[in-house]
Amino acid sequence: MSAPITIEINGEARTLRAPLTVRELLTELALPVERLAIELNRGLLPRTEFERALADGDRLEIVTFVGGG
Amino acid sequence: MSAPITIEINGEARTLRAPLTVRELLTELALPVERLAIELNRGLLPRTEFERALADGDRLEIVTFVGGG
Amino acid sequence: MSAPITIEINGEARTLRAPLTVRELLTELALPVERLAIELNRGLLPRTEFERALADGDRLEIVTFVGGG
Amino acid sequence: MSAPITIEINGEARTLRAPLTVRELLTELALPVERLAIELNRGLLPRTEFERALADGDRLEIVTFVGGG
Amino acid sequence: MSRRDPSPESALSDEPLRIGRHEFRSRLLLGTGKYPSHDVMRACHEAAATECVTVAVRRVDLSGREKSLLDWIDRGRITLLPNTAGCFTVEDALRTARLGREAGLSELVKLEVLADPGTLLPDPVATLEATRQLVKEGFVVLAYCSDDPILARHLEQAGAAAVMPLGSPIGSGQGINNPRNIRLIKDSLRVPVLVDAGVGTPSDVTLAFELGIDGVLLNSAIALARDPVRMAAAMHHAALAGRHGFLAGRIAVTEHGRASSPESGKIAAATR
Amino acid sequence: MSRRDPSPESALSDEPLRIGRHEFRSRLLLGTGKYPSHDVMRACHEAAATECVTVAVRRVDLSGREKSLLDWIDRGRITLLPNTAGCFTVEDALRTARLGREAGLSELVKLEVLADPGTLLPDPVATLEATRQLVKEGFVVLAYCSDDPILARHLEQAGAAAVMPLGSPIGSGQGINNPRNIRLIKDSLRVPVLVDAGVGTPSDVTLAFELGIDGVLLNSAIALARDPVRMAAAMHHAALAGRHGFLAGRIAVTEHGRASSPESGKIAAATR
Amino acid sequence: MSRRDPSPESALSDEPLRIGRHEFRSRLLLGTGKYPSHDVMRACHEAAATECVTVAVRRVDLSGREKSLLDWIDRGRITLLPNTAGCFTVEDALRTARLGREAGLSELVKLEVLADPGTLLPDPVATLEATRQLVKEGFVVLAYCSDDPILARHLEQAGAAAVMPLGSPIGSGQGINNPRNIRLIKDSLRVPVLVDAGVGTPSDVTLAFELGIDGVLLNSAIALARDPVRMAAAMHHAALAGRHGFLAGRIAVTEHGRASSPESGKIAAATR
Amino acid sequence: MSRRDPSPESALSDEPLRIGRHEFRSRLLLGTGKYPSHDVMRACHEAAATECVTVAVRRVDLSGREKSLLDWIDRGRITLLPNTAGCFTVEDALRTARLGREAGLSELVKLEVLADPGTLLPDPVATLEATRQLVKEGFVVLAYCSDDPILARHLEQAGAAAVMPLGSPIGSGQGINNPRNIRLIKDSLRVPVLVDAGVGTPSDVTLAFELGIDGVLLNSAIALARDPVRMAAAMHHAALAGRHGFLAGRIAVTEHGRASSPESGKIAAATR
Repeated sequence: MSAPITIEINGEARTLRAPLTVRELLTELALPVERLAIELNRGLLPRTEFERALADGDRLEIVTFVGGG
Repeated sequence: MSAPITIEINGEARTLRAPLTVRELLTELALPVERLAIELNRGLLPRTEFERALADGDRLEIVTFVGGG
Repeated sequence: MSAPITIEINGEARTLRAPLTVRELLTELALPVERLAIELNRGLLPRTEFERALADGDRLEIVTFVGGG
Repeated sequence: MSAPITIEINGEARTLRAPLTVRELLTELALPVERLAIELNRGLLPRTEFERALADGDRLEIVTFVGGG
Repeated sequence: MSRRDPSPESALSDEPLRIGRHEFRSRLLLGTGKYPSHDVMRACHEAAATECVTVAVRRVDLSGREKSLLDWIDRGRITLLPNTAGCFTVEDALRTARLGREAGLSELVKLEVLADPGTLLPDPVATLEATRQLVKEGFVVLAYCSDDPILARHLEQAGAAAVMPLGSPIGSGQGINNPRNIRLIKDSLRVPVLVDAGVGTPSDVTLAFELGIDGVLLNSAIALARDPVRMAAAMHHAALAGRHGFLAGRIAVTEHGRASSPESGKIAAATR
Repeated sequence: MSRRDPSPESALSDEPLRIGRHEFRSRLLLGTGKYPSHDVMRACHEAAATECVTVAVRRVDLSGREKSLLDWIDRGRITLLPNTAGCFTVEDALRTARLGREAGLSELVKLEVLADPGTLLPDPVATLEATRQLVKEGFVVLAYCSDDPILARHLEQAGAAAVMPLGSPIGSGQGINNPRNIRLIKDSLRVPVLVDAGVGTPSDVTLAFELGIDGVLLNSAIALARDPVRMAAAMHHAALAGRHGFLAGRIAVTEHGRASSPESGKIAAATR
Repeated sequence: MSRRDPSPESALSDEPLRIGRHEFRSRLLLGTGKYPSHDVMRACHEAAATECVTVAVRRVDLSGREKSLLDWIDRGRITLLPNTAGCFTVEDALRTARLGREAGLSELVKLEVLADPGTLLPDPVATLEATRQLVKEGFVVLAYCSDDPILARHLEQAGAAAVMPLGSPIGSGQGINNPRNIRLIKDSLRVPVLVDAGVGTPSDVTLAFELGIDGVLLNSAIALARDPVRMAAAMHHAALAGRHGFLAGRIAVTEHGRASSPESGKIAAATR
Repeated sequence: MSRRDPSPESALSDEPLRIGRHEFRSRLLLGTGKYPSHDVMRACHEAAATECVTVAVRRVDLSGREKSLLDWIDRGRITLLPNTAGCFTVEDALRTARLGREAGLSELVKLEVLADPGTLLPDPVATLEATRQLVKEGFVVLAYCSDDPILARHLEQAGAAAVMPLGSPIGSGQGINNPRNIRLIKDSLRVPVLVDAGVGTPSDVTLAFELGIDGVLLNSAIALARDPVRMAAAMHHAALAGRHGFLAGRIAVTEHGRASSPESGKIAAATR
């Protein structure tokens, strides 16, 4: 049982239990996997890598589609 | 049996047997009554007066509808 | 010495001593003859008739030039 | 007394006696120094280098001002 | 708004165009002249879904060889609008109008009194006089005129059932040369205002309707197009586009841009 | 032409708009922003019969309370076009495009790299650089740009699948400020040319298509209209009007009038 | 052409503007209303080098306190043109014209018969009737009218010494809303044609003269400008620019560019 | 305002146009190409009162027969502005600019890098690259470009001493096709903005200056006019008209009329 980690999600800092994968995080946040995309530390994180474990200090951008012109 | 008369139809002079009504003239010219209108000596001739007999020197304008904008 | 008369000048009623000519009226009003024109009872009054005496009930329009486009 | 040289001036080949400086060439061509500029082998040739001797195969562009918009 | 979405059809509900006792669902009036053939004309009338077409009054062909134009017009769907095209005097316009009524059994007339064969521009004085007379005689007068807003008022006061200002000279294809005048006319009249003459393109028709006017009459823009039937269909859509664009209320014009996408929720900007 | 008249439908035959591997029968692309409600948006998409709509990429709402925009878009009929709206640097545009592809599983992207929040005008240099990079990464790039004809060529050479010159600034409703440039762009490019931004009215759309361009993308003109659904239907007709007006070949413009009715066969003129 | 170059002066030779028995070297006619002060008005008249100004006819101030406008007008250089501004009936226009002649000892009159205070647009019917009457009475009538080309002809036939079509409504600053009509009027009349009303900017004046017309009358564009005297000077130059631009014969408009510099004699192109 | 009226001269006070270390009282720059003769050219330069003219750089005539253009240019009053007209690559533009500086002993250069001989439109990418290089080499660069407002900013940031957006294609005479863009450019730049290319008439020049820009460069509109010297004089007045019209502050545009004459003091209206 490791120490909690602090990561930044969409600009907000959050402290979370570890270990935790991206997919687990999405489940926790009740976000649907299929309509969103994720950037991890400024780089695109493909869906194929959602099993990856989050590390302390990681910065995530989780985006989806909204109305626009 | 009276003498022939000369009348002008749409600018052309024509000599015709008399007596002759407007309706008879139209029949002679094989013109359909329903889609045309007639001016006799510059005045409109209503359909109701088509039985009128033509007189020597009468000037007729017989018109119908053609394409226009 | 006759009775005073009431005339309308540019829409205002005025009571004046009689007899009084148009030219005398202009002098009384201190109006320059040369730059104005007068209508008496809706008709133009030429300068040549300024000696005419005013009558009770006369309606005068005295106009001049003002700025306009 | 060296052999003649062939150089290209404004796209035309010319055979000239050598040695010959740029300034001498301009004199020979009766061209006024002040209102023109010269490119030697695609590089600008400053007035200060007009004493330079021409070599066989040199390519010169001699330009001036003409009407333009 | 409920979750039951309006269909495009209900979105396009509109009242009919009323002229005299006539009602037209289509606000596009067409001509019958200058088509490559009567067949093409009929196809254009169909493609444009028009319900009213103008016809000219001319001497009948005494040889009897000519087929009648009317055989190519479905009188069940389409109302004939006799015109006085080509008249340059009040008297000729009156005579032509009377003949048209007698031949067509209709009191409708598109009144044209032109000034000269060169410009083909309407004569405001003669048009006003002829309108007064024809109204006296019981005609329903659609008066073709310039885009002078005050002249249009005089024509309405003279009893015209509709006023038809030109967009530009007949057949010129210049479009609407003075949209402000057309709007002024529409805003100060009670009778229907139809733009007649000068239209060249579908966008001319759309623009005309966006000004608020009630109908458009055109002929050459379709009849002389490279593909008349396709152009007729285009004009049909142009009329609907402009009419409903007007009814829907356009956005305001601004000098500078306004974002269409939200300013918030952007990902953290890259440090430049 | 045979006596069997073509129906309006056959009169309106047209090839689809092709962008990358996509084909669209409707040449009108809409946005998804600024509507009064998602319901109205969906009704507008239907009324306009659009087959492609742009969507913005933004941070997800972590509260999970927001309903997803996509629930109001029929993915069966409508293709999503992720855009990079609101990006002011090449890097942010690239990141946003990549996120959009990942979220949408589509390689389509409407590339916007704007110069500043004030004018919202596209940056020609940054747009060209970002186009080159995104094309390298396999994107099908629809490049939003100014109406500079030579810039448009550079974008085509850089591999853009479509070039989208503005009619006027985003959301300004000014319409097509320089029709000659739009025509120049269309005439010198092989890839589709779509007018994006600035459209305010149906007649703007009709005019744009009459210039020969392949499509129009608009958002505010419908979303912010007084009656958005009616305006959407009007825009649908405007696109058909302009497209087929272009294909049908307009009449020439003449300085003076040309009669629509025959000069011959008039009744004898009254002696004046 | 000799080596003695023509000076700008000789380049600007022109015939005077002739109206009735009057000749004006300046083709710019100004008003006298709405200036910040009489001093500014006089300075504007000087700066514009005008030789004819319109004045309104109004009831004299019986208090005698008002100073006379005429003290600020150099009658030696400037001809007064009484107008019937503000008249809405033929009779009021006739009365005002007669009063103006009596007061000004001039037979010149700028005839305005307006339809209503809202639009301030000229009434074509009343204007024509008043023109006929005033001409009978020996007036030299400058008739203010709409830009209906046929109405302008009627006014000429009625004896107007000059016809003055509006560019746009009085004081609106809209400029020349229908240049084609103005040109049509000029091309079909023999009497001088002056554009009156609606001018807002120097370029409006320049454009008006480029259409070939003989003069421009304006008031608000100068009197209400932020710097009236500078604007008056600008209008003076604008009139010369347009008039001589017209006389000099403009280049044709082409769809594509034409080089201004020689194609030949270029240095050898770098191998790209 | 005092009773001493300002003279037109003082009304026309203005600061000079400053480009690099140069100051010009005239804001009209002319070309030297396509005139009927060198004499006419000189007369036009005089009539327009220009203080700066562009010249092209071309191979000298080896026959020595040609007379030098410069003999017809008064170098005392007129500054030469060498241009890179006819260059289609960055390298050719750089070579031409360097040759021009060497021949003219001036650091001024009007930079043109065109995309192709067909459109003669400027290449935004190549122009930006060439500007950066020439600025490095100490040139004072007047950059000819499209009317893309953001491109204009890039050119300023690259060190251009003046930015010269086109009104329309070179020699086309189309005028100012997108006035809004020209105004946007002027409003967002600190360096002088000159409209170059496309001008056809004096009113085009007047309109350009009314947008606030600092100068206009033209050639064909004068050189190819029917009477070039008169047109040159007209253009001189057009520039003053537009410049001072801008400085004087135009009246606002209103949809409806505003009376120029007083509403009060009218004579009693006739009973209608």
